[in-house]
Amino acid sequence: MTIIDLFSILPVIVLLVWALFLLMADLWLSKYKPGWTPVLAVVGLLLSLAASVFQAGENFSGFSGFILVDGFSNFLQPLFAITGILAIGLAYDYLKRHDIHRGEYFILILFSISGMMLMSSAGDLIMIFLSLELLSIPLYIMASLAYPRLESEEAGLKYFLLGTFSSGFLLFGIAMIYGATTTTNLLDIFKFVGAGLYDPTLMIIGSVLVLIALGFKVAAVPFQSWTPDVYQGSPSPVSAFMSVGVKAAGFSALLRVFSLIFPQLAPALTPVFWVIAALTMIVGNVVAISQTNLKRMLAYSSIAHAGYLLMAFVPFGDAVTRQNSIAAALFYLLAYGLASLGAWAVLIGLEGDKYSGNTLDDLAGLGKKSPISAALMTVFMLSFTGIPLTLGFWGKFYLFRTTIEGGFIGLAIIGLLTSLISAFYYLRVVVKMYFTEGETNFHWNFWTSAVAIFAGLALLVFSFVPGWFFELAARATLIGF
Amino acid sequence: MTLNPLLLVTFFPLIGVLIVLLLKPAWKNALRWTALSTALVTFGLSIWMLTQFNAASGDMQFEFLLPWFNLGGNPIGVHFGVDGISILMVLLTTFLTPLAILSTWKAVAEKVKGFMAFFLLLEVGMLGVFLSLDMVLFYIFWEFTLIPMYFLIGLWGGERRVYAAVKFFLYTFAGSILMLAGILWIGLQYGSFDLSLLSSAGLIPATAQLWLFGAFGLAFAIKVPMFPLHSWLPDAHTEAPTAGSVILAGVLLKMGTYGFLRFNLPLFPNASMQLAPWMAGVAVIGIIYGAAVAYRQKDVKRLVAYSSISHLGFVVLGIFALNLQGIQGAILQMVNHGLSTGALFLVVGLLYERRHTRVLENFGGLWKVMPVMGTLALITVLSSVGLPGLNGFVGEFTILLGTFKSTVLGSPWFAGVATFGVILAAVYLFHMFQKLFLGPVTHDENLKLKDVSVREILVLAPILLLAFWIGIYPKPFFMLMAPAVEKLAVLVQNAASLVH
Amino acid sequence: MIPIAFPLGLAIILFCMGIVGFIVRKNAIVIFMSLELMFNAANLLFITFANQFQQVDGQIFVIFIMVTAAAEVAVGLAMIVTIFRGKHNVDIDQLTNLKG
Amino acid sequence: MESTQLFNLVPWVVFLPLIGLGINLLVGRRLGEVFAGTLASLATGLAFVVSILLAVALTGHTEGTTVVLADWITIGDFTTRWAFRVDTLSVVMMLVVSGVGMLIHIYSIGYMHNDVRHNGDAGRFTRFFVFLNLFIAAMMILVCADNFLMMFVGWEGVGLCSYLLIGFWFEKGKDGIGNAIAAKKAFITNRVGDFGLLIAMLLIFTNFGTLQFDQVFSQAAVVAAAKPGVMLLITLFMLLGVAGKSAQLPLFVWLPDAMAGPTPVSALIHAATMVTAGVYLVARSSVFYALVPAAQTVVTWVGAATALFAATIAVGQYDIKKVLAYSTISQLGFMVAAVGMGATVAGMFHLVTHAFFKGLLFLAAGSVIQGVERGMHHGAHPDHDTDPQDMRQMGGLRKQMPLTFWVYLIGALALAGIAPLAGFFSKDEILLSAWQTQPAIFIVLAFAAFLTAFYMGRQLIMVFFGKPQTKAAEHATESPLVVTLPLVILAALSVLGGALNFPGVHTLETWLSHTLGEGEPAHFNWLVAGISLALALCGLGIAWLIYGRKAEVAKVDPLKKGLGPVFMGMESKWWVDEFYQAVLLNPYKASAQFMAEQVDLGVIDRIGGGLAAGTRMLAEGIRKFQNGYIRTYALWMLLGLVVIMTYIFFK
Repeated sequence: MTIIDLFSILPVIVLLVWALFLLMADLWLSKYKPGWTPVLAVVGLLLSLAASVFQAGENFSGFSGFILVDGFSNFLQPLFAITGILAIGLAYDYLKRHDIHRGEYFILILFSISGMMLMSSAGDLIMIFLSLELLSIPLYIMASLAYPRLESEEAGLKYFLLGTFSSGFLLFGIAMIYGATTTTNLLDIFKFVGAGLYDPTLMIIGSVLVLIALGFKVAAVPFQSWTPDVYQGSPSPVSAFMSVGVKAAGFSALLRVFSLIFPQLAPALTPVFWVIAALTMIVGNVVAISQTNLKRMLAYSSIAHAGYLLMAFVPFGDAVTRQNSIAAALFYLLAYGLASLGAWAVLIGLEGDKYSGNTLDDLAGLGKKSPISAALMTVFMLSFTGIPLTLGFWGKFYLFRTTIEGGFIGLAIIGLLTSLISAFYYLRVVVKMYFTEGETNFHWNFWTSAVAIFAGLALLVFSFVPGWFFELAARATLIGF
Repeated sequence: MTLNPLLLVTFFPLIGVLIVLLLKPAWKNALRWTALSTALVTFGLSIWMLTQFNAASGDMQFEFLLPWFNLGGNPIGVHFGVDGISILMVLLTTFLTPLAILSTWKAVAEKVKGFMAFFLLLEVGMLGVFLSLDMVLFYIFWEFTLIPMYFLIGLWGGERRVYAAVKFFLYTFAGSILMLAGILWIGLQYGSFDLSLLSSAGLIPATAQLWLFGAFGLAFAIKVPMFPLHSWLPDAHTEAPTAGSVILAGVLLKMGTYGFLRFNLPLFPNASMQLAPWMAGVAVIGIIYGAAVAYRQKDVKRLVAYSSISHLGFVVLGIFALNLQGIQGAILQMVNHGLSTGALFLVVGLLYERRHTRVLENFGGLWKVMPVMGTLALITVLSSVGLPGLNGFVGEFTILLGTFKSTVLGSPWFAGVATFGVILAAVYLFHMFQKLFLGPVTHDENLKLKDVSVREILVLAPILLLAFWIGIYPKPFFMLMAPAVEKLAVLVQNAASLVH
Repeated sequence: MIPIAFPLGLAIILFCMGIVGFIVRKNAIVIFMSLELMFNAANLLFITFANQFQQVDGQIFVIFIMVTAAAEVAVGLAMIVTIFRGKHNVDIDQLTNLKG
Repeated sequence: MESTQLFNLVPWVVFLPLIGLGINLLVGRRLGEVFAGTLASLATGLAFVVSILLAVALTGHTEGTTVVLADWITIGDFTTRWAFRVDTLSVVMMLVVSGVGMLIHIYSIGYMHNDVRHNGDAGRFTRFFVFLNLFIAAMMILVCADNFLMMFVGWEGVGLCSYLLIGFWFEKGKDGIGNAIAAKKAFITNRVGDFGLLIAMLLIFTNFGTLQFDQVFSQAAVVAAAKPGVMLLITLFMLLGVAGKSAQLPLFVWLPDAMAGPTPVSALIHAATMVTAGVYLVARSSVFYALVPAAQTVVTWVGAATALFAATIAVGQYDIKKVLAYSTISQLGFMVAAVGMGATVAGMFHLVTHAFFKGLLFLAAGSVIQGVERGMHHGAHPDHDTDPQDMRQMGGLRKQMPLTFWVYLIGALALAGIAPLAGFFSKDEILLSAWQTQPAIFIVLAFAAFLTAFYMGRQLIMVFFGKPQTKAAEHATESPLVVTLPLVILAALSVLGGALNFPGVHTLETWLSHTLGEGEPAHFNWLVAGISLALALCGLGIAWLIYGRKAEVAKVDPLKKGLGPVFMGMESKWWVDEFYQAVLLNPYKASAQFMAEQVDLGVIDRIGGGLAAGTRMLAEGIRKFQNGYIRTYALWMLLGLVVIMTYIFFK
């Protein structure tokens, strides 16, 4: 184990060390200075953010190929760190109000994020499995953080059981691939597959199993069923964190794994991805219009956006488009993440004590009560819909462009039509906020609002200079491909 | 570098928006005056631009090109330019906006701040649509106009405003997403989104042209709106506040017909040639259908809305005659419709302000009560009916002329049936005028209605004067657009010949 | 040296048993065991291949997996306990408040 | 050469009335009735002077000229301009329009003074003169345009004025809305005609490449040789326009209702000038018709048929103005028949004389009506149940209103065609050319002429002879000078009008020939003249026998016994309006209703909502699978796995 190896996981090390330290410190802090835990957690995230920025531009592998540091991980790791910070910002007030202000939350976030970071730079299937567990297990706990509230516990257990179920698939799939190629190292697999030294049957079975497991994480139809229930049951900040972090992590794994499996299996897998993407977009958007609970609605919308992201995989087959589709996916993740966190932030502000007030009707009159947050919510909804002058528009623009570039106009059309459906329920939010009278009890809190404002401004301002992010996403190449 | 007039005209309203946002909501008059003066200055700027404009050339002028960013090898640029076609649309926009704002003085009593802000934003969006030469930029402005209009209808509209607003948004969005697909496809195929590079003859293969025509055409057809995609229009018009209806009818609908001129004709000339008879056919159906349906409306605003469908049928018909008379007539008719229908909505708005109803049956005999109003309304109706000597006739006649002799359509029947629509126009418009202003005063509330005030005359007079001008001496307008239209026609002809 | 097919088949059978158990049983604890079954099927697979390829990595992975499995069990049992406190049973079919 | 300088005055025949109406529009209301009336009359009078000057100039330069004012529309190969054609034909029309127009303006000062008070809105006085001047301007544009499109401006312009003036008392009439409806009817019926004219213009442009009269007519022969079918179409569509404006079959229905307008309007627009526009159009484009015999025949028959048809209806009317209205239609039929037969000059001649005596008759009728109205207001408690226009409630007025009676008599006799009044000569020329060309037409027209004499006699007797039928009629009084003076002048013209084209002299003939080309003057034929005179006399005679001898007019018209159902038809206008109502209007209304409700709201408007509902149902369907059971979710995952696997291995 050399210094290079340690450097390769610097951000993760920083985070984990910090988390462990905080875990102990919290024993004391939680009694005397409960306010400090989150602050310290943020500090830790900032440190690891700095570390990951410090890594920027590097391209090397560590731990004999277990860890890959490349543009891809350099793009995602800061994203995760920032997500973590925002998630803490969201939780701070919420947990107090529901007096579930438990220090574990912040520490668990750190652990989970370190898992995500590892995931983004995993160079080995086992690494992927381990990081997946590392990011999931804390989430299981956070989902049921609000015990003894039954919904929360139910959400936690559902998430846990189904999650473990899916990681069973993942594991079995990895084993199959291992059997097929005599290795679990991604680059080696790529080599062998490229050279044809592998057992196709085992390979395809294995990759499909892996696909299912990761599809579960990103909530792709028909593996999405857990999403609405868990998002609704978990405390809102946790759902927010999941809707962004887990999705991003899942996609990072998908991109890594399938960029090496595809070249050989494209003819077999492209139609599968085509159908999954189409189904995900359709189901997500269609069911969302019949939701009255905002948390569920956002859950379904997150499913829908997973569908859009999956579109990027369909043209994965040809090497020319691949770079674009990776970049498009990452860019879309960015736009989606910001909008999603923002929307959840407004929702958290809306959610009264005793977990009430997260239905559509509770939005009525927000436009009057708190114009700024209503305006921000509008921005998020428009960005979700993909209306110009929001980052969401460029996200869709790039994504559809990639899909059409790959020659899948049909899928692109489906995507566009479903985004028309999505316009329907996103607009309904705006309608509720502005066009219907009502008395909302909106809890204005600095940290929550800060998150919303940050996200909103980012979505608006960056939409005028999207070029910079396109560059960034385009530079996020995968090592070895 | 010197400041580009197009940027100035397009984005000047933003300054007004900023000021409006800084003012207190309570200072209603300050807000109104800010918005009005901003709109007026914008109008002045556009006039100044007109003076700089070289009417002799059909090329884009004052072009402004600033590379924005690169997307997978596609440069996307901030590309503005104006030619004889778009300059008229710009002038129409900048001309109607201040009048519309002036008309809201009493009508919009609360939430003035938001109203004015949205209104000026809307103006920016519309001007952007007419001036941008980069397809992506165009799409951005195109979609952007939805948002302010959505709020204008939804926040200041009538009883069913929410329904109308959402319907308006979804219908237009439905059309434009397919256009987006088309734009992306073109960009990928030809490595550029820039119109000036793309609209060279015979670039796009004829087969691809067909479905691209469809993708773009659907977006524009919904916006125009052409039969049978029109059902958003009556609701939007009916529920929108007066000023909103004025801009909606006056300018927003023109975005559709303008789109046909700016995109479908130059980019997909063969498809245009091939589909022209179909488009013309639908347009003619629209003319008759709109007229017939308008005749049976009980709500004045709905009546005028359907009349728009009929009138814009003429415009589309003229465009797809694909000859000079047809297209020039169509462009002039776009302006005419903007003026006369805008004026009609203003008149209806004035009645609504006084009487708070739009049902025909509640009026009658108003000419006796408010003579000046009656006269103004009469002139408006006449210009909309297409009475010679007023603007409507010049447009309609030239369109019919072009359609009649069009070799592309190849049949006089289109023009024949369309001409029949002229009769029906008289039927529903005089029906409306009679229900509103003639006959005895049947409702006592109507007896004490006040005649138009000076401000209201100030709103209507400019439009009507312009209507007379165009009717009697349209030459300057035709001369303004002629070179550009000739260029367009030549381009279409060449492309067709290139392939065959 | 037994042919590879046997352990492979066994692993697959175990895995399927795990899946079926997960789907048909209602007691959370039993579902747990089915999950363990799935995991261990994978372990078996790893060992088999490692053995076949004469590699050591496969067997190392098994250790990793066992560790994580243990961690999961810890978390899972904790959850079940909290739920049991509330409902005095561990019948997962009663956890259906969230749906639609 | 100063006489050619005069030609440049021609735009003023339009501008002067426009200036007049402008001033009246702005200040007329404030400066009072006298000012407004005189100003308007002055404007028209000056236009008349200009017309005379033009006529003078023409004597020197009979070829006339074209005064170009400005370009109008120029697109590609299409170009039209605002240009005034000064030639013998247009000047004749100008003289008639401005001359008769001026008289009627003057008359209106007096007439409207009473009228606005009788209808209870004195403020509307000025508006009347504004409209009247507008009409003069539009009519002038119509007659002196040098191209079809500019003529169309006047063509629809006069239509608008007639709309405005028919609906002048828009709150009066049947159920208070009657006048407005009549106005709308007039405009829309005219629009139907204009539709024909529009199509004709489109055809002309596509085949001639221009709309300018001289250029078009110079090519006419060539085109006619090349595409006879086109020429036929052009002429027939044009005829539709003529039928609309000149109230010929089948579009005459609007003219009787147009009597809702104040009487001067009926005189000026609906008798003297506007309705003759159609005749003018055919005369103007006589070149076309000369080239298309088929079209000529159609035109002739339309004219003749209208002449007879309208005459029969006129016999059955009781409203003094309605009788005159139908008589106008009938006389227009004569003119159209004439121009159809190629006897353009005869048509124009009759047009002029008709302008004189029919204008006179209407004005006189107006004087009668107001006389009766004054009678109604007479005494302690004025009666309102008398209808001042119903001839059955008049009678014996010759004592109360002697002057009006005499001028009315002259007009009636002129119309009946009694020598040597104007009507005799003009009508005789028409009958003569019919006699020479188509005997069948001659018979029809002759019978129409007979009926004309009959119903005029009937009217004279019912109105002026016998005993007063009502108090109002008893107390009717003569009208003031401002009203009677124009009557006298017109009466004089009706007497002397024949001189215009006196047999053997043919002033008008030669005058018009400069524009219409040489035609051999019809030689006076004693036989024809005798027949027509005889018909006229016995028409009057029979009228006297039926109506005159009885002391008081029977409440039931004596003809009813004689003719029975036929008279019923005459009385109820042969149910033409009802027919159109049933065949055109109601079906259109119904289908429009159907489209508005069933099609638009029922189908098209539902599409969007239907899609939305469908999606919603789909959503509800999918939600069922989200039933909250962990096992179900796992099952879905498994299902996904199975499907994918099967696809991959069995594809």
